[in-house]
Amino acid sequence: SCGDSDASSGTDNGGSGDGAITMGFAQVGAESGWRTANTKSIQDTAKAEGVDLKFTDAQGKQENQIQAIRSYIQQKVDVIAFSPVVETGFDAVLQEAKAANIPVILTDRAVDADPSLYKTFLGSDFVVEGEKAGQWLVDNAADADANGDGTINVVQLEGTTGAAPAIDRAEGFADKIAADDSIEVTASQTGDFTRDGGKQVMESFLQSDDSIDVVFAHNDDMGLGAIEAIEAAGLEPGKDVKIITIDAVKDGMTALSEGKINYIVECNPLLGPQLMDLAQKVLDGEEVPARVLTEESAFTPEQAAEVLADRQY
Amino acid sequence: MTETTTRVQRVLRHPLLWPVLALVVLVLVNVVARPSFLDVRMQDGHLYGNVIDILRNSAPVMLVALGMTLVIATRGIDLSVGAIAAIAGAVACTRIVGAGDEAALTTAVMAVTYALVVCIVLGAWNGLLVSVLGIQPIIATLILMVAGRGISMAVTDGQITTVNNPFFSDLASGFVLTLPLAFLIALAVLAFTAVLTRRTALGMLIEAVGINPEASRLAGVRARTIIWTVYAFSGLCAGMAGLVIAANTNSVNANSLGLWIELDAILAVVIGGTSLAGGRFSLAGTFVGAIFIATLARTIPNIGIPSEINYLFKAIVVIAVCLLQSPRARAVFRVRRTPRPPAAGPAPTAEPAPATAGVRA
Amino acid sequence: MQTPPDVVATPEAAREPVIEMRDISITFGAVRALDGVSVRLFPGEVHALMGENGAGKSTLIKALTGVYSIDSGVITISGERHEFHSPAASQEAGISTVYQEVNLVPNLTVAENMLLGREPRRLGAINVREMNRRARRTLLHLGIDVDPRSVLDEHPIAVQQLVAIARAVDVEAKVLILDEPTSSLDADEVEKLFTVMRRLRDEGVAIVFVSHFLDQIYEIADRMTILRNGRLVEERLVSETSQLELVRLMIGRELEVLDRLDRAAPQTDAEEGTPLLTAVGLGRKNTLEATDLTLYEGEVVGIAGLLGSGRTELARLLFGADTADTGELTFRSERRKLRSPRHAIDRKIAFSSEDRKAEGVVGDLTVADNMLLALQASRGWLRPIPQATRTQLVDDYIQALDIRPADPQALMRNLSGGNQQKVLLARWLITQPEILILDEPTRGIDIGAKAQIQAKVAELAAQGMSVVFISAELEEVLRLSDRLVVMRDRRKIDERVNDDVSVRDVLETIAGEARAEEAPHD
Amino acid sequence: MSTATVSPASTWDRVRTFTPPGRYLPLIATLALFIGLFGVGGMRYDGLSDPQVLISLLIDNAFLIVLGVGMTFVILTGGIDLSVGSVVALSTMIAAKTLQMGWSPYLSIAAVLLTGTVLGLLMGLLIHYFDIQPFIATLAGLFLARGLTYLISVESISINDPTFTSLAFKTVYLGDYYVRWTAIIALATVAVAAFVLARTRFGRTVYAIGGNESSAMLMGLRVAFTKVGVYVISGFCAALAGLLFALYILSGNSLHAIGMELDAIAAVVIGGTLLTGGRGYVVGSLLGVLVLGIIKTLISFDGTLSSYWIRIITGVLLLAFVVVQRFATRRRS
Ligand SMILES: Nc1ncnc2c1ncn2[C@@H]1O[C@H](COP(=O)(O)OP(=O)(O)OP(=O)(O)O)[C@@H](O)[C@H]1O
Ligand SMILES: Nc1ncnc2c1ncn2[C@@H]1O[C@H](COP(=O)(O)OP(=O)(O)OP(=O)(O)O)[C@@H](O)[C@H]1O
Ligand SMILES: [Mg+2]
Ligand SMILES: [Mg+2]
Repeated sequence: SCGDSDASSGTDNGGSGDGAITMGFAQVGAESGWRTANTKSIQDTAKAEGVDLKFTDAQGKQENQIQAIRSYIQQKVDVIAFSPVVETGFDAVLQEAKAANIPVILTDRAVDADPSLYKTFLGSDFVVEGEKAGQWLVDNAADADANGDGTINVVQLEGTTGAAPAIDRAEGFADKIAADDSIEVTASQTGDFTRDGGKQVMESFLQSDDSIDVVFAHNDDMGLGAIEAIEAAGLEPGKDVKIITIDAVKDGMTALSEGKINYIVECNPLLGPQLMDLAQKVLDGEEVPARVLTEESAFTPEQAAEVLADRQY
Repeated sequence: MTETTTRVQRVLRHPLLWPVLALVVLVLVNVVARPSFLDVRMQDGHLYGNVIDILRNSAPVMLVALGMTLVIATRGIDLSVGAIAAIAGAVACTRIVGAGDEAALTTAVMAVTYALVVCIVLGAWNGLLVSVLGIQPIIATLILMVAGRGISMAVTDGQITTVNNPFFSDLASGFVLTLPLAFLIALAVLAFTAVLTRRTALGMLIEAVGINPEASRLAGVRARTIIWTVYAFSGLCAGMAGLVIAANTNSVNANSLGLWIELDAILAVVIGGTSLAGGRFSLAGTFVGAIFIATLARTIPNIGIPSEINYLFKAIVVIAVCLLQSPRARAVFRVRRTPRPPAAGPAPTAEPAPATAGVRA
Repeated sequence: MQTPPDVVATPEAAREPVIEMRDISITFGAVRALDGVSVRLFPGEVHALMGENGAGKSTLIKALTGVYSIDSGVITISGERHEFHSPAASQEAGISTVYQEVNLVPNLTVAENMLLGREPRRLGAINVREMNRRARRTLLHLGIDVDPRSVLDEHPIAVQQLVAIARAVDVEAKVLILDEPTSSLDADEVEKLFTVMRRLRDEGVAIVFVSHFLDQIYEIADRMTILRNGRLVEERLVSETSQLELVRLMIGRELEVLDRLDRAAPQTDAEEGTPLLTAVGLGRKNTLEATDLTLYEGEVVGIAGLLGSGRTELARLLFGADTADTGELTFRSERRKLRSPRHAIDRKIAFSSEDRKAEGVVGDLTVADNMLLALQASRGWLRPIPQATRTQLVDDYIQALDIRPADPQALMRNLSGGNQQKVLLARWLITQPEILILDEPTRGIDIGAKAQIQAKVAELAAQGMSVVFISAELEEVLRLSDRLVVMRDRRKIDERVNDDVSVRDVLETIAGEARAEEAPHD
Repeated sequence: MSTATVSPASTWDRVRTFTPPGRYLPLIATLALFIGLFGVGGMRYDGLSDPQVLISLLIDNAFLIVLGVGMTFVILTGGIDLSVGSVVALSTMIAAKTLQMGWSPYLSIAAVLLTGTVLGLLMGLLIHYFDIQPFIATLAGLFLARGLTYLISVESISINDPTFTSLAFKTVYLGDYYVRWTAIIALATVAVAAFVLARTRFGRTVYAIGGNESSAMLMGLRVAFTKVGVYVISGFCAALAGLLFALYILSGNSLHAIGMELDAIAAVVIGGTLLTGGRGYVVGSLLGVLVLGIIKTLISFDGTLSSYWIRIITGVLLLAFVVVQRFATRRRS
């Protein structure tokens, strides 16, 4: 549905020529299992393909990321890649990179800057992820009404307030469920993307409302926390309360295959191969699309059981 | 001056009055928003309800805050508790996962013991930096705050490690005598600490060191040993908190476990009436403070405050509680024409003893 | 007893007082610190506030200068009703005050401390050069030899006290208040201070002076107001009151201890006794040159010397408060290095510091805890003192030293200066030391209590304790000690058995030594 | 003790026997260590010895330097200000939002500075007049400022105003090297603060309060004014730092600057200022910021460390620095 690409990818580059590519990669941080898998994928692929990777962990701070990018420029790397901490505010440093003739590739998250400042953006679309989740709920509305009172009461476990995935996933989800009047988000609260947060918020929701039909969690971890809370309340997750999450990390997939989660929208962290490939293309002067979507799907319990064995993360 | 008036006066002057009052008000707010808030019922052989959740969820902050109370009493501060908690969780979980029989009781016991020993060592390390090398507590513990997260990530290799051990899980979710085990653990540590400090002379010596280190040294108090012990104890408490948090979700996320718990703990300590300037401390106050923090956390989803207003709400509550607690503020707000209370003169003098110590030592 | 001031007919009654305080009352919780006290201050007069420890002198002063707000009463200044709400306000109105505890900031230089808040400025910026020059001039004027650029906490408490005085007298003030300024000064310094006070008095300044040295009061004061237990006893002219009468007014009864005082302490021939501690070549860079000293069982060794002569440093080395660079200590027959006070306490040595605020008082603890601190520390935390023993010990010493308020649960910081000193003394007596080192133990102690303490020291020595007694008051040292050590310029210059040594003798020894080394360096 | 003052020594004698006063020792030690760190890094990684790296350090940390300045005032009085990170975020948000609404950039700047200052004032009043511990009052400030940021907008807003962007990119060339205006503003702030602390009554009162607050009060100093004043200054500096940060990243975002207060406090303390108050210099805080910055730079030049090693190494470098600094300054007596 997405990936309306095709803005031409600008000029060529200084290039390295001597074979080994030096890539500077500024990661957001290591805030989740998803992110570590992402980092690992990039580091492993770089090693396998002989790319000299300069890696920095910005620990969630944009200023650290900017400083890291600036140091890559000073070190004259061949290509810079980074997952922006936030969408805005990278114009200045991207301009410096451009002036130094170093191509930039964005991964995972987009930036809100002049598209000519970077070559391409590789990553998933958070809004689409939310939409997929919402669509599934609309499609399965009949089953979802666990207590059969005619309305489907959804509680939402949001990600970190202000974070792009949280905002976009909520937006996509809301868009889709608007189609069905019986579906209503009755409570929504941040669980900070963590299991502990998800559990505590869910506990409270369960105490104050006994007509919850569906939980929509912005990531697997909060969903897993919610499962624990639901079990502690003496209910059966996946049956008494339906659960939809996003990410498809291994623990989530396991729960899904056990029927504790009902639906997971995948958000693939294994960007390494695609990134290295793009980098090579960019350095070779090939055209690359301005927007490269990661290959992602969504899983039901049955599908999860099938793919679980060879999930890498 | 009848018997009753003096008793009322005594209650009014009791240091715990205001924290308790704040807690009561907060609970009332919740009850008004949702009348079923205080309902407790039996379920699966244990109690179930908001109150029970609050007690259980208060355990980690309470544990950390107990250690923090003693550290603060010696004029210190421990920023590394969150990182130590993460290390404890990481060590225990990787041990359990790596053990032969993942679900065995001995596995859980060994893992927990191992993790706690590590935490004591880390706490002692903080104590070493503060008491022997004389590095300022905030910086000494900042080092472990930064590096500790890295260590815990190194232990788990950055992955969220999930464990399947019912005994470990019981640390957070288990019930004993229908009450949450986590809360009982915190209560036990509270009792232990109270006995340790108030039944022996330790509490008084800690306070003396916190109020006037140089005078205490000259009176023969082993300030170094005391400071060292207190940090090690704080490490131990943080470790227990980390285990409870990890057990709560049967997993450890090295990056987020115990993040910012130091602020919550310090807040709990201060709400409980212990001054950050060191000296006199109140464990009972810390207990109330921790319950307060947990209740506050529950209040937000309970009365349905939107995520983007969470902080604003917290700010207002914190300011309100502190104003309630400050005698000066109460005096200002009280509609009486009496001039300033005499205490408005020289504030309790935190003497310049450290400076003197610096020159003389 | 409660004589209203108006009844006291004085020839000056016609004169207008600069400050009049009427029926001032202040309560702290349950303690009535001041109860309807009235005081008048006349220009060009030194007015002494007299009273025992805890009588309310310092509180009265703080009520005047706006540190405490009064519960009831009226303050008039130059005929107008007025109440200050902060020390800053009183200062602006021309009241310059030296409070009882040295209230300066330790981290700034001497010059800054003297001129804080009124630094000379040029183009809006503080003129440091001018500031130092002004400070140096004032110090020189007072005969204080201190580098104005040095940081305050490098100096012993006595020097700090002088700096505080210098700060106060440096301003053009209508009223100068000195709360026990002389408590750790030696005779020389006191004389210099009096010279300045006289000059200011002659210029028409009203001076309030608090001191527990009756001699000083009789030397400098014109009028006095006597307080007892927070109440006004009487206003008197000094010239019309005998010392004995004054003491009776202050204490409210005849003071029999005073007589005992003159019966000098029993002289023991201690040299015969067992040496408890022998120091050979004890010294520390920049603070004390190598010194030999032997302490025998059952004797009082007085250490005499002028301000900064190294007495405190010697005491600190004997106690391990500072570590010695050179020298050896032998306890009975065991040769040991003292690495911390703790070591010394384990060897039954006790040391009461001259700087009670920084090195003695643990303000936020109760009187009881303060008293028991050293004993508890030496027992270790695992062995708390049993409740019964605690109560017993504390009550005994509160009574023996007449500590007021006699409430073991009172907070230490709320005690008057003199009472704090008594608690600290009790702290060490409770440990039952073999060697007791007292550095200015009578600092700020009232005359009755001083006599008590001196008697106590003599008694302890008689029981076999070895006491090192340091005091700025030479008479006191001479009266008590069996043996006398004289120090000058950070070294021992003389040691002799105290057989009727007089103050003159000691001063001559010190001066003679000075003459002897007139020519050489320094 | 009766000897008169020492006769004035000859100039040569004074030069010959010159030893820096003890109180400057921490500063000197910090500087020496910083240079050492930079030197070692320069030998290990090429490109790092480039003076531009040093200048970039100033550019990249301009906002932190300004924060450190404000924090120094507060810490010198024995207080602490936890709110600064949130105030930075709030400032970026106010700037971004007002510009988006079409305000004049100058009005927007004024609004930011005013907000920060007022927040500082409120915290100062709470602390002094209501006797609330600085840690708690400013923690409430932290929540409040962050809360206000969320209230303005949860999503990030970019800044496209031409005045802002031109200010952000304005550079001054010094030969081959360039420096941004933001860095110059930061250095100017340090200079002004150093002057205020050393040479004004306000500044000396700040030290006096840190030395002993009740003494300062009894000495008749303007304790209330000064104590509230330092929080006002800190609030103002946080707002100014927020502006610099907004220029640095040209956006407003509610997730900016989380935990930045710890960086600021760490910088101040590493710079030799005592947390108990009364001792320290703003120049030390500048050095502290540079030390933190050079540690980060060293790590990104290395580039081979994984996420967790980065944290561990940061901790170890910090430790090494603090311990060496401690020993260097302890030697004096
Ligand atoms: N802040 C306070 N809180 C409670 N009690 C106080 C406080 N300040 C003083 N007091 C009490 O008031 C009484 C008078 O104390 P004050 O300091 O005025 O005595 P003083 O005459 O100066 O004695 P000294 O000669 O020992 O200095 C004492 O009993 C003291 O304990
Ligand atoms: N901590 C210190 N650092 C540097 N010099 C010191 C220190 N303490 C004392 N001195 C110096 O050592 C000398 C001896 O001081 P000490 O306090 O022992 O004198 P004292 O004879 O006890 O005089 P006082 O009457 O002031 O108590 C003084 O010149 C003093 O300035
Ligand atoms: Mg007094
Ligand atoms: Mg002395």
